[in-house]
Amino acid sequence: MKRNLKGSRRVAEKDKDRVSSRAAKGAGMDARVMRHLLRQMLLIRRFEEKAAEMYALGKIGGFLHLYIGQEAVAAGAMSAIREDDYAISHYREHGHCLAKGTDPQRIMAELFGRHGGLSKGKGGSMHLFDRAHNFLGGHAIVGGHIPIATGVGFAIKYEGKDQVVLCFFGDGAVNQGVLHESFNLAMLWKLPVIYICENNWYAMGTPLEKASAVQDLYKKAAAYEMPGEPVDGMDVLAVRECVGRAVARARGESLPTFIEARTYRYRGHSMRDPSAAIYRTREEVEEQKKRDPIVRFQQCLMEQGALDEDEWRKMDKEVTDVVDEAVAYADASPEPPLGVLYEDV
Amino acid sequence: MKRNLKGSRRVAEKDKDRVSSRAAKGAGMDARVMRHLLRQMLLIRRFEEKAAEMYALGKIGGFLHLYIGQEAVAAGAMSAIREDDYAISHYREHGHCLAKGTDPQRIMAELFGRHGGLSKGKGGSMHLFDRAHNFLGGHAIVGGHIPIATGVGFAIKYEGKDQVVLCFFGDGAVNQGVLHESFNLAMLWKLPVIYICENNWYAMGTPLEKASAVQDLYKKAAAYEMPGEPVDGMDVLAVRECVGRAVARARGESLPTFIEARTYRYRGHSMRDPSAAIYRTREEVEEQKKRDPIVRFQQCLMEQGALDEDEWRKMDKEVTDVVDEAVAYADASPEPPLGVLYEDV
Amino acid sequence: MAQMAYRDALNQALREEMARDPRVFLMGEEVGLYEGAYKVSKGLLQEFGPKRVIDTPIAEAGFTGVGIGAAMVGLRPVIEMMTFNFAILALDQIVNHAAKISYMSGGQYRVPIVIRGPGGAAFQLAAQHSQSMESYFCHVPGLKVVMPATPADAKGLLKSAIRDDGPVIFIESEVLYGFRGEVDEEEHLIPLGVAEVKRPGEDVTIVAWSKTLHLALEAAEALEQEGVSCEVVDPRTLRPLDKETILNSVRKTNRVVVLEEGARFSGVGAELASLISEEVFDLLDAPVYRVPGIDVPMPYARNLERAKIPTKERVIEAVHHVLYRQ
Amino acid sequence: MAQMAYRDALNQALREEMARDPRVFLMGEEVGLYEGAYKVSKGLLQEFGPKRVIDTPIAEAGFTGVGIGAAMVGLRPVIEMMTFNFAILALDQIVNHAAKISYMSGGQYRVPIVIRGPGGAAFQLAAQHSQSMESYFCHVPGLKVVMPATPADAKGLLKSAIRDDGPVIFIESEVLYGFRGEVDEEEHLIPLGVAEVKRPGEDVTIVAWSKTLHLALEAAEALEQEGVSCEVVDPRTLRPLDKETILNSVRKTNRVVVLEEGARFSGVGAELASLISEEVFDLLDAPVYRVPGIDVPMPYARNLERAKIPTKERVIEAVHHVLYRQ
Ligand SMILES: Cc1ncc(C[n+]2csc(CCOP(=O)(O)OP(=O)(O)O)c2C)c(N)n1
Ligand SMILES: Cc1ncc(C[n+]2csc(CCOP(=O)(O)OP(=O)(O)O)c2C)c(N)n1
Ligand SMILES: [Mg+2]
Ligand SMILES: [Mg+2]
Repeated sequence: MKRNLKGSRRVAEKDKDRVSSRAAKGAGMDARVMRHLLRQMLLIRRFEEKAAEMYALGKIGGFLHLYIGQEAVAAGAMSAIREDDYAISHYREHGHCLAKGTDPQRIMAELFGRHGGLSKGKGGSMHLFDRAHNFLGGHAIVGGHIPIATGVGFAIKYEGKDQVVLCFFGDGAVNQGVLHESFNLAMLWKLPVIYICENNWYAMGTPLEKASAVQDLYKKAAAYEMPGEPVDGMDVLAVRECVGRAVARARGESLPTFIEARTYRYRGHSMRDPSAAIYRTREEVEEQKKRDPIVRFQQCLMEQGALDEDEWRKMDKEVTDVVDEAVAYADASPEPPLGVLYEDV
Repeated sequence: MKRNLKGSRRVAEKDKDRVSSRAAKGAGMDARVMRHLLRQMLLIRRFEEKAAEMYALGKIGGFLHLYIGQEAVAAGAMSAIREDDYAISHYREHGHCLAKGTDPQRIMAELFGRHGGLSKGKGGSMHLFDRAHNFLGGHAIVGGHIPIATGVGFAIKYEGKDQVVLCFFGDGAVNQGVLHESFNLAMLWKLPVIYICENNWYAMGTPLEKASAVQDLYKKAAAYEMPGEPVDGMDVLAVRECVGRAVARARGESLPTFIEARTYRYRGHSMRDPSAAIYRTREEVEEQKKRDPIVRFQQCLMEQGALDEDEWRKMDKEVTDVVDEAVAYADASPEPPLGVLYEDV
Repeated sequence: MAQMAYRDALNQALREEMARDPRVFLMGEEVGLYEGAYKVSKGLLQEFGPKRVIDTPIAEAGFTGVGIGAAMVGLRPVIEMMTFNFAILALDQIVNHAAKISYMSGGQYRVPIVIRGPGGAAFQLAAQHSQSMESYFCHVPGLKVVMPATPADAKGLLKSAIRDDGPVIFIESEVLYGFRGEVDEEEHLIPLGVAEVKRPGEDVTIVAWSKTLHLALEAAEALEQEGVSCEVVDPRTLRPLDKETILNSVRKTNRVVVLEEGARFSGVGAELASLISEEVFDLLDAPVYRVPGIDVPMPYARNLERAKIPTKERVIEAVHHVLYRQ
Repeated sequence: MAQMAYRDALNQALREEMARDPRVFLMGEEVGLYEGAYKVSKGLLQEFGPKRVIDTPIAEAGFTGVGIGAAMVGLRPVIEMMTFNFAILALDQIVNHAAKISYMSGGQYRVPIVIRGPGGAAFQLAAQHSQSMESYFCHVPGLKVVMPATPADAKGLLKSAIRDDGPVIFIESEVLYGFRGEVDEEEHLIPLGVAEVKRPGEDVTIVAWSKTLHLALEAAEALEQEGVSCEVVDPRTLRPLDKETILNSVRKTNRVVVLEEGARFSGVGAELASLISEEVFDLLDAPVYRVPGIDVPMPYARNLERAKIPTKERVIEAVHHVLYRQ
């Protein structure tokens, strides 16, 4: 009953065919920006790997959904907005929160359920919020935050500001009613919202073709006359460019955009679905890993001379240290005192 | 703040332009079928006029939503299906229920809240159900019955039958989330459901352009790769043909269709919105009445010699008698005994 | 003081708060050009323009979510539900998001939103349009629930609700929109969470809110003729509940009847009855008696509808019951 | 009799009913290939094929409505909610449609649908994934609500629920899926609406259902050591409620504690407390004491989560409270 290789190949091919692959070698781009993108992706990867370890040790409880494989989307998208812009996401949001600029220590402490966490330990992995960085939360009802993002766009326009809001969700959220309601409102009222669907081809164990009557998700934007674009979500520069265009439309013309970023999650849906082997083959996963966003981008930077072996090692060491410090901070942070239970209702 | 004439003209023109107007003079059609269609429309019209009177007399309570102006949709659509096919509708459903074959007496008694009504007086105008004629109800939550219709299609396919289900709703329902969820499921699973949106250009006082980012509603079907068609909802033969095509697809290929029937309601949204003068002009209403589905079709039959003045008078007398008898039946029917309150929970 | 209808009192509250604070806006189906299905927003579009009085498509979950998002980043939305029956479609937004965001974010984000509109039965609107949902909202930590019964309360409480920093469910009554009463035309605020004794009495406490308050007052009037003195307490805000005012009344009367239009099972009446028993059990001379709606969906037929909802007769019977029980 | 897990008892019930009646089908997210997020549908796809074990997109309102429509025209759908938290998205379909269609149609159409899945808190799933919603469904005329606490009840009640001609909300517990117990392998049906005394006793009645039943039993065990004899009653079906079994216990013990994981305000505990007071007021030696979840959203942190939900210690305290009060 496993999804066969043919299916998996089709995914890869489809990506090659249809996604306008701006293989953008980054020629002409500022090397610092490129190194920053690489570092962001690497930070997310190392953070997630560590989180998996901590989960295995029982330091993190509940559900833990890792972002490994999808780093180019968060890093690329966040690099295309300003600090005062907003972002909001679903429960697979560590990457978005890190890329928005949140201190990894506060995130790790939140995963640990400690008082030093972003929400004093009351939110956990699925509910990271960081007001200081305009990060409006991880939300765990699939699709539930899509109208909320739309409301943030509404508020921006109401107040005559030129910010934008990025709203991240999965391919599974596309079939929820609130997406339809929100897309219509965003286009009807011309709101500066950028909806980014991270199509990793599965919603838990359900492959896209069993969930959606239409396989090219970005085409759904047409039902609202909203701009819609697919992008290779394994290519950080392509994401950056694509989101950049959407940001320009949002800031300039107050228009929403629907972006379908085609990507892949390497791990199971959550730590409770470790093998993910029921619904996809190992070959498919290995095939997809060949397009690894970090490896490919790193190689590209090296080819261009924007990065050397030594810098790369240093970068890895630096982010690994950051992650280790995050764990140390989280470990040292106390459990929330009982009184915290009654606060913030 | 009234909707100006320009807007209203645009509606009429749009209809002319875009709706493939099969002005189908009915050449070659069985005259009996055509007279039946005319009679059905006339019955609905006379029934509704009488219902308005009865409401004014206080014999009908609650909300009463009249179908006057839209008769061609119900009559045309129901003439394209078999008796054992299903239909389901929203709260503006007297016309659908009559066209499906329900006894007008049982409907009128239901509107009166009497024991002889379809639901013993417990449903009222917005909740007509008739199991004997596979009429699955009037439903009063905008859009709420759309997934239910989808489920009826699911059951038909599950049982390997060749029935179809017609699902009627308004332009206002198109922006509800459940429509999106249902359309996706119907196309994903290939269910024999025919969704008929009666676009009368207003949802209560909200004109379509203030509610939907897209004005050609039938185009929304494309977001699910579902067949979608617009049709002139003031032309009973055009509706019959269009629904007929959809029925063939449903029975033959088990495919859903989304039909946008462009029509117009002459009266207010309900009897509590009698003038409907806030959001549209009298001129617009008069303009639309020139396309009256009954008058035009009657003239067409006369021109063709399928009907003469005398037959027309007789037909009107006959349906008027039917409606009068319905009132007499309803008047004679007792209030439901108190015990009925506790039944059928 | 001026005489005005409940509808106009609400309208005044909206107008004053919108004039006071540019972050307040009104959004919902037909609130603009149509001035509200029940005309609560009369004149507001004209006065404040389409930027602040916003007509929506029929998409309750969507536009409620829009309100929540706008509230998170600093606005003060008032979302009109044409009727509260349709709020069920937005319940995930209300229960899972509006009510929980403050808590989940450890207080970083607040959601100052008011969701308002009529609840309960009107006249022969049948099962889908006649629901009393107050217990749904009261069950949810993170929400406040307000149900005014008079024009003065409507105005004073709506103004406070709009100024509150958390989500407030504000349930009006279609049947009361035309009901007239005295309203202070000065700045008139009534704090949330404060009950009012609407009629003082000695023998029995009747707790009632929204339109059933008037039933309670009628029954009390009739019972006065028999020499029975009823104290009628209107919680006004159901959550947070002003326990003390209610309990003080019970301490005096030792007998309680709770009126409620909605269903009995896990209704607000169930909460009141349990709470009163828990707190002043020894002072009760009879068990708290509930007069809820009959446990069936709302029928359309006039006679059945009348039989389904609480009546003056049932209230009087209930008072007799708690009085003569022992 | 065989020992089996609660999960497997549910699985057996589904398998048997699907084998018995070709109109029964199972639909929901991940019920097929994945065999259910909690593996309740293990082997069913293989046995009954994709026509009868249907994976859905994430569209709770949509596929619940599909179930309702299919039920209206003769099928017997079992709809799995991955967890009941997501049923809020389908609440309009459940409350306004499934529960009311029989009534609105004057009995012409029935809606024999079972909506099932886990409710309540598991471990550190935080505010949006840990809700106890039983009182929501109990408040609605037209619904039945079942919450089994043991493998035997799970099997026997699910089979009855599938055969029932109206909509049944069947709330399981994630925490109980692995819980093992004796189950009759013969045809095993438990009628809806019948409570069971899970432990007989003399001094205090504890009413508890679903996973809190086990807390009650543990507390009773501990209290036994102190010489306090607790009778533990499990309603099993919350609506319709088996009043008599509960009241009979109270008639014997004269003291009651009601356990509930969900929120206090208008919870099922509120209904039980009110009902018991109404019916046997004079026999109560103490007010009914409720032990509900603390009135805040569910926090993520382990220690806070533990403090939020009822514990054995709180139950024991409550029993002391009703015993030594006077
Ligand atoms: C409304 C709702 N239904 C079901 C779930 C359970 N659930 C959590 S994540 C998930 C899959 C979502 O997949 P997708 O949107 O593709 O995001 P991904 O996990 O692939 O990033 C499901 C079914 C939920 N959280 N909310
Ligand atoms: C979910 C929901 N929201 C709002 C309403 C109130 N309402 C009843 S009919 C209606 C307008 C519907 O318009 P449309 O779908 O175009 O149908 P029409 O009345 O034009 O036939 C509204 C807003 C409702 N019944 N249900
Ligand atoms: Mg996915
Ligand atoms: Mg319309």
